[in-house]
Amino acid sequence: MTDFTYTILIPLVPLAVFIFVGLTGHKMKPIVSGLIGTAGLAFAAVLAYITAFNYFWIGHTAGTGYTSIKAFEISWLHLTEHLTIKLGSLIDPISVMMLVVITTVSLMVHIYSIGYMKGERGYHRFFAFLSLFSFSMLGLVLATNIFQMYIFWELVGVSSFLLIGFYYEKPSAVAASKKAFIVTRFADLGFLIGILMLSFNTNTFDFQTLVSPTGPAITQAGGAAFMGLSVLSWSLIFIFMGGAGKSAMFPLHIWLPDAMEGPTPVSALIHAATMVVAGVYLVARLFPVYALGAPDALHVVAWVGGISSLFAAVIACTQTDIKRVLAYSTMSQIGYMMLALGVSGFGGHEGLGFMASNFHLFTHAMFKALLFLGAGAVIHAVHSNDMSGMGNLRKYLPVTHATFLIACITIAGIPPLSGFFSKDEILVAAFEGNKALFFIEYAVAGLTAFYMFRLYYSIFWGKETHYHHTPHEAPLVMTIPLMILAFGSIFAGFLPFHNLVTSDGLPFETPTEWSIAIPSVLIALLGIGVATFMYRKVTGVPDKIAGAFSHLYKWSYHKFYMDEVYLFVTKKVIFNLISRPVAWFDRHVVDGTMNGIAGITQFASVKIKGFQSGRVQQYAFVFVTGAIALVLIFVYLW
Amino acid sequence: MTGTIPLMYFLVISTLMFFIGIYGFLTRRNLITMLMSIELILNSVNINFVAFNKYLYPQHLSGHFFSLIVIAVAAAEAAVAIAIIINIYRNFKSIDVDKVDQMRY
Amino acid sequence: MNILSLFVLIPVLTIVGILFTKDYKQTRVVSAIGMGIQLVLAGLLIYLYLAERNAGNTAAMLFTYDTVWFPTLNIHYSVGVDGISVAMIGLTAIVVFAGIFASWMVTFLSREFFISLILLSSGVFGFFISLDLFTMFLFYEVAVIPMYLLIGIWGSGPKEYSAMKLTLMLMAGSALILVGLLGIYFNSAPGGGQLTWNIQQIARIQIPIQMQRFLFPFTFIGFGILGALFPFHTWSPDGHASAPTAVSMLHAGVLMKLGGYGAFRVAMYLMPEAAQEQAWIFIILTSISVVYGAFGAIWQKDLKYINAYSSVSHCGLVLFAVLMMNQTAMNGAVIQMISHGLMTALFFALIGMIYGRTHTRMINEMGGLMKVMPFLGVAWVIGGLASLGLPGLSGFVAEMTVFVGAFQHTDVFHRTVTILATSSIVVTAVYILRVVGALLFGPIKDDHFLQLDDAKWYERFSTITLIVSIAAIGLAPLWLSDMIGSSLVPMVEKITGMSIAGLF
Amino acid sequence: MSITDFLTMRHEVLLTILAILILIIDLNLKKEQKHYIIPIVLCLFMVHVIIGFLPAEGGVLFGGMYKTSALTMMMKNILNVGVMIILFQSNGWLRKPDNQEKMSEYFILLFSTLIGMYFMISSGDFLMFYLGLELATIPMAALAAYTHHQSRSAEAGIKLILSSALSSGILLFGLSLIYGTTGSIYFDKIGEVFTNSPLQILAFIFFFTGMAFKISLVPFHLWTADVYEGSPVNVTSYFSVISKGAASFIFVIILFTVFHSISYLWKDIVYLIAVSTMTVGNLFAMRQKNMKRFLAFSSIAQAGFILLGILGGNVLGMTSVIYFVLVYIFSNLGAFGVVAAISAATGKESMDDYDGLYATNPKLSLLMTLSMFSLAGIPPVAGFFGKFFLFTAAASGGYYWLVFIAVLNATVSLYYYLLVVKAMFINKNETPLAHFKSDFLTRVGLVSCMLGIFVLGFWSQIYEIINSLSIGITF
Repeated sequence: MTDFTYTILIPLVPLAVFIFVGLTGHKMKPIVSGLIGTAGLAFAAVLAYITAFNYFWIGHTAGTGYTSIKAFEISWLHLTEHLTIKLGSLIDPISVMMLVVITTVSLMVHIYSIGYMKGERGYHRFFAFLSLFSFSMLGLVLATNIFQMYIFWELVGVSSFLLIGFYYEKPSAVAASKKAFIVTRFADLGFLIGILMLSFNTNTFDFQTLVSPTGPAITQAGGAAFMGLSVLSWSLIFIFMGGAGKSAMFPLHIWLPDAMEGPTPVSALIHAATMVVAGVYLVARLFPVYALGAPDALHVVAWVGGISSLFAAVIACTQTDIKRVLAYSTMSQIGYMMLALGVSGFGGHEGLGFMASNFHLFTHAMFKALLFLGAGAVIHAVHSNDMSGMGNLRKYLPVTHATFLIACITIAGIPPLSGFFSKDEILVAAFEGNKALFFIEYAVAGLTAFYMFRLYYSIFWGKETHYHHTPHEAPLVMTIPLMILAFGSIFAGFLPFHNLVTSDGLPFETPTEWSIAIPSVLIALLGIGVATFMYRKVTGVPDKIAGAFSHLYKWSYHKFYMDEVYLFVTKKVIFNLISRPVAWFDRHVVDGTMNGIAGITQFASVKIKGFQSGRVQQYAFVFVTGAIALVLIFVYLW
Repeated sequence: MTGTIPLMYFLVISTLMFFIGIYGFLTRRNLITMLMSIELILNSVNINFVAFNKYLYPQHLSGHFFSLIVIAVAAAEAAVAIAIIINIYRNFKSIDVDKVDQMRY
Repeated sequence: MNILSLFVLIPVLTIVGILFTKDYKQTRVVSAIGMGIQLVLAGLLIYLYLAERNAGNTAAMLFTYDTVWFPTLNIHYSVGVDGISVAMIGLTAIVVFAGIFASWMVTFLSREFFISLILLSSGVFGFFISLDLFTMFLFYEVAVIPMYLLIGIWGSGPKEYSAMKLTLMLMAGSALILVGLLGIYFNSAPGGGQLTWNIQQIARIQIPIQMQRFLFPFTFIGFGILGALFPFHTWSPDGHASAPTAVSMLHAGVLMKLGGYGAFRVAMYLMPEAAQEQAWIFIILTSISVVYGAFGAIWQKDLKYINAYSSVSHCGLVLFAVLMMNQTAMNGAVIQMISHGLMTALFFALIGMIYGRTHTRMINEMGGLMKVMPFLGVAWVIGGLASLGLPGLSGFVAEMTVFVGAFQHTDVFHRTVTILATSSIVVTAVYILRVVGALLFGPIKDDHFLQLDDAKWYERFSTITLIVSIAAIGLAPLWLSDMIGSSLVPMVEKITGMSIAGLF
Repeated sequence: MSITDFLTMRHEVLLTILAILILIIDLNLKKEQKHYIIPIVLCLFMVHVIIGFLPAEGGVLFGGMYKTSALTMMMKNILNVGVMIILFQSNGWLRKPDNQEKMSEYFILLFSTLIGMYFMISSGDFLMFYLGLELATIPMAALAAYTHHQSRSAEAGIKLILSSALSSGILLFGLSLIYGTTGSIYFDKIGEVFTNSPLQILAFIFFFTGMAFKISLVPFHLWTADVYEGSPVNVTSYFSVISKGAASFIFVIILFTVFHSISYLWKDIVYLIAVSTMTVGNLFAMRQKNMKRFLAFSSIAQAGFILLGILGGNVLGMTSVIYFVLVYIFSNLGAFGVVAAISAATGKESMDDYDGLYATNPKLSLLMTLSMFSLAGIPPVAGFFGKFFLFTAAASGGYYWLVFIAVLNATVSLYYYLLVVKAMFINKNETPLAHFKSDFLTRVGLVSCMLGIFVLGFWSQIYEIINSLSIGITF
């Protein structure tokens, strides 16, 4: 067995870069900080590839299953006699797979940003934050125990907060960053409670112990029940709440569209490829517990995923902001992954969904990053997010156009591009798992194809609108990443995932189910066709249709008014109905009482001053009365 | 012959004098009169001492001495008091006790 | 010379030194030197302590020194430290040191200012090293009183009112404490024999239960008032709002910790049975103040009020954890004391610095300060993140330990209040981000902010001292929590009445 | 009389001689030489104080009418020290022109009251006690009316003499009944036979009111404020510390020894009176603006605290009371000393005149602050220890709730003591009192107060000595 201790360097290098650039960045030339950051990430990426290679091929004898290796671990904090928080790195198929994904995309984004962020204030700050994020994300995937995961989970949230709010002088950006942080924080509360319950019942944080089929989680904690569900199910549902928050699952998704306020590379890295799939990773990480210990929790996962994917797809059809369309498509794709996990079983071919989900995670990272970076190139060219203000850009931005098209085809699931394979596996899994969800996914497949090509056409085709300066193709430093990613999204589909990343580590056979694949492809083509018909040339059709389904359109356009609901809850309920009364109560009731006591004392002291009338005879009277009173009390009453 | 008047009588008298004195002290407005009511009180005390001594504890004379001392002290007290009253009269042009209340509350 | 006595001696010497200074420049230098020595000494103490422990010294109290003071009442001057007090001493030294630099520019009656400040700190140090209830109480009051002058003379806003209110409420608290202490003393020898004020000796006997029932509320509430226990916390917002920077730092950072420390070192440790019986009442109160303080903070406009309310919430968490009465939670309580002490000191320091520049503390009048004073801005963000419990900073360690510990109780009541308390982390995030957004981000509201300069060297010094400590605890909490935890074992055993394995 | 007898009652004898000496010297001084009397008296009294400290075991004289012990001698010494300080502090005021020709009267009156207190403290029967009481009271009225051209002074005098006459009348009535029911006026005999028949309860209560008048306990305190305000400052300080102290001493002794048999009864009475005294005293003190009046009410409240020690009813109680009085003498004389110095220099006696005093007279303000803290019972100054031991004594009797009430009252008292501090340090004032330098002797008095305030607390020896002596007298 090869030694993987060096994997701890993969997160530590970006951390070092973050500290270095963060402290000294303002002194160096901007470009230098960019190069340092990129170099650091490149190093991490190389390490990640080495790790993957070692793990999957060198250190592994063919035929046997992949085991999880605890490469490194130190204790960080003792909590109870059983529970100790440890930090370390855990090497197993999914973590290695994630390492590759994160480092690759992150590296691409770093390179891309060198060009994209040129001339921005706080250039070095941007790269420092990117490194911080990479560090947190890598630490998250390498987590050996659920508490380490929670720690880096929080760090990821903060770096996302910092990056969304990068343009901190823009109120909308600040608002978006706050929203993102608070919503995910709320979800993390669930995560934390879940961890508390789980760890209390199993006396361990450690993943290897938790997921082992003979471990305490699966064998013991199932017992005690509350409201019909076992404690284990409850804790897993709570944990999933955290995952849903990070992965923008319905109804905790509202932060994701606003998060697009951040710089586009950030959206590509954090809000498309890596951080938002942390939820999927979390469920995958605990998958055996879900599958064997608490199937009902798994159903929750499945349905949340299914609903989110449909919900997001519908909204995506009507948005006009490029990045928001992509954001909703991200949400919908992650819904796919969740659903795949949700319908999957454990072991062998049962675990098809598990494999499919990770497969899709992988491919999706490629093409969604590509889409975002492409969109970034477009925005970079026309200085606008609004696709209604674009059109006919294909001749100005050839490279971008080409790569973007590839990405669209991929996400639409047209063979032989990677999206087709991963999505096909998911559909198969859904078909075997849950028919209802299966049909939902068919619909989503169609919608996906539709809105992606709606986006594609209205950017690169349609009427030529005049731009205040002629759009120009992005510099090489930006287009090269596009090409690399395009390459990835074309060929990623041919990776033998069913041999590498499976629920129980053992490879199994996945023959392509043409009976399911062909219809899905047809549906996708149908979606593309409709989009072509509606948006390739400028026609009145879209408006007519919009008019026909005016209500649906309006609701979809307003994102089903989710933001308004949240706004009501926070602004009206929390602020006005709780916080304000509390503040008032504190000032006027609690504090009032304290002041009241003082006031009463003062009042009394004024009232009794009459005794000191200055008349000696009254003094004498009081004197005598006092004496008599004492006598009466102590002779008779006492 | 003293046996003919029971102790009770003296006590009643002295108690009456005591409370008359207090009443006078509380009601009279003239400082001199208040002083006189003080004397009443002290004399009631003297009667008590003497009577107790005579009737209950004839073997000692402590009661008698006590009353003598009290008389002496009362004289001294009265002297000082009257001196101050004269001073009051100088300052207030009156010896009405109600006038003497410029310090209060 | 016992090392612990130095902690009281050095401040006194510093005060004497200040008496001979000519102007405010010399004064502040002398104070800085004195408190610097103090800080070094604290570091040395921690080192020596750990060395002793590693050398296998398992005595409950180390560096003890005991001499009889009032023989007839058996009052001793008796000092000694365990892991908890060592940690608190370290905290105090850091905060006082930072406070001296934060008040570098106090020119009006500077000698009097620094004298009172250092007198206060000496009281705090004395409190933490005392093993004798009498001296403990004496130092407690020494620590409380200078507050009046400090707020009344150098404060701002309705300072007379706030100073008087703070002093009187805290004194009312010490009234309760005094009754409790006297009761403990006169029941410290139920089997007959010599009465004693010594905590360790009293801990060995059991105070009659009916007396405990009577005395525990006095003692606990008495200390609780200083620990901002709901509903006796209202001195805190006004007091902090009016106090000068360094005083707010010391008061919220250190003085409020006396409450939590006394609450379990005296009230619960010496009267465990009553604590067991009555805990539920105070658990309710504390969990109220945790959430209540957080919600109260959301609505405030004045930075100092926001921080005061968040202090109410955080200190509420301390008492909450203490009442959970198991080792993990109490460990968390102590860490939370330290972490909150550093955080809130940092906040008050920054508020003072910002106020000194913008001359307003109203968040709705400020904005975009990150652009004009990046150092202070970043420091603020770090403090904020620590306060909302970001991993890698001290707040996270404390909160997680508390929550995990509190979750060890299985009954519905404890579960409910625990989850209630846990929910405060979200509310905290809300008000922290609200402030950060309104204060540092967004466009600049007022043009003359553009001329403002960033932190001076002494301000940076003060700030960095605190930030480094926060990060140090947040990154490597193990030594601290072990140091505290091992000292907690006997106390927890006494309180819970059952012997525990200990973690290590 | 033999030398031992002299040593036994040396305080009384010496002081009497001293008073007569002053009279003679005064007669032989010309008008412009009168002020020589001050140094002479100070030296003589210093000698007297020192002799007072000479060790001597107690004894009994006049067939038990006069008995003294190490404890009572120490009480007298404590009083001596207080008087010494007062004499120092009165220097500045006495040298004023209108006091020129009557300073010796001041000393004579002062000393005669002091003699009265001596006798009162070491009285063995009620006759001696009564004599001492009157001797301690009547000249005091003259002292109160000392500045005879001031109507307030005269008013103070008349109020004092009338009230005290009434109270001593009632006290005497009580004594007569005690005599009637027990057949004796000797303390030890009464102590054996005293029971709680209604008549004796009445007798006791009448006696009690007389004492309560001297210590100015509520509701027998009403004369206090007016008399304190009207009298010259130094006389006021004498009232508030010396005569109150002496009265509390004898009060403790009599309660502990004579009425030991009905302690369960008087403890309840004291409980009642203590609560009312502390509370009412504080409530009145809160609103006062005139410093003397303010201190008058504060001293009433302090008397309430003294009762807590008495409630202990044991050695602890006795010790704590004596110790507290000692501390209280220094703290209160510190405060009065400042008031006296300021009124001697500027004639100002209102709290508002103290605004911004720290700017001009930092030393005085500092002493004032320390005295205020000491009176309020704030560490590290001595007052804290005094109060703490009083509370300890009460708690030793199990009076936890009373202690609680008392400490709350202490908190209220802290409020008005802080008002003075606030006036001096915080309040802004365009025209604060001009800086002045008081004369040497006054400063000696002030400094000694300062020292006492600091030293007494930490120096546990003093407390231990008092304690060791107290064991003798109590049962």
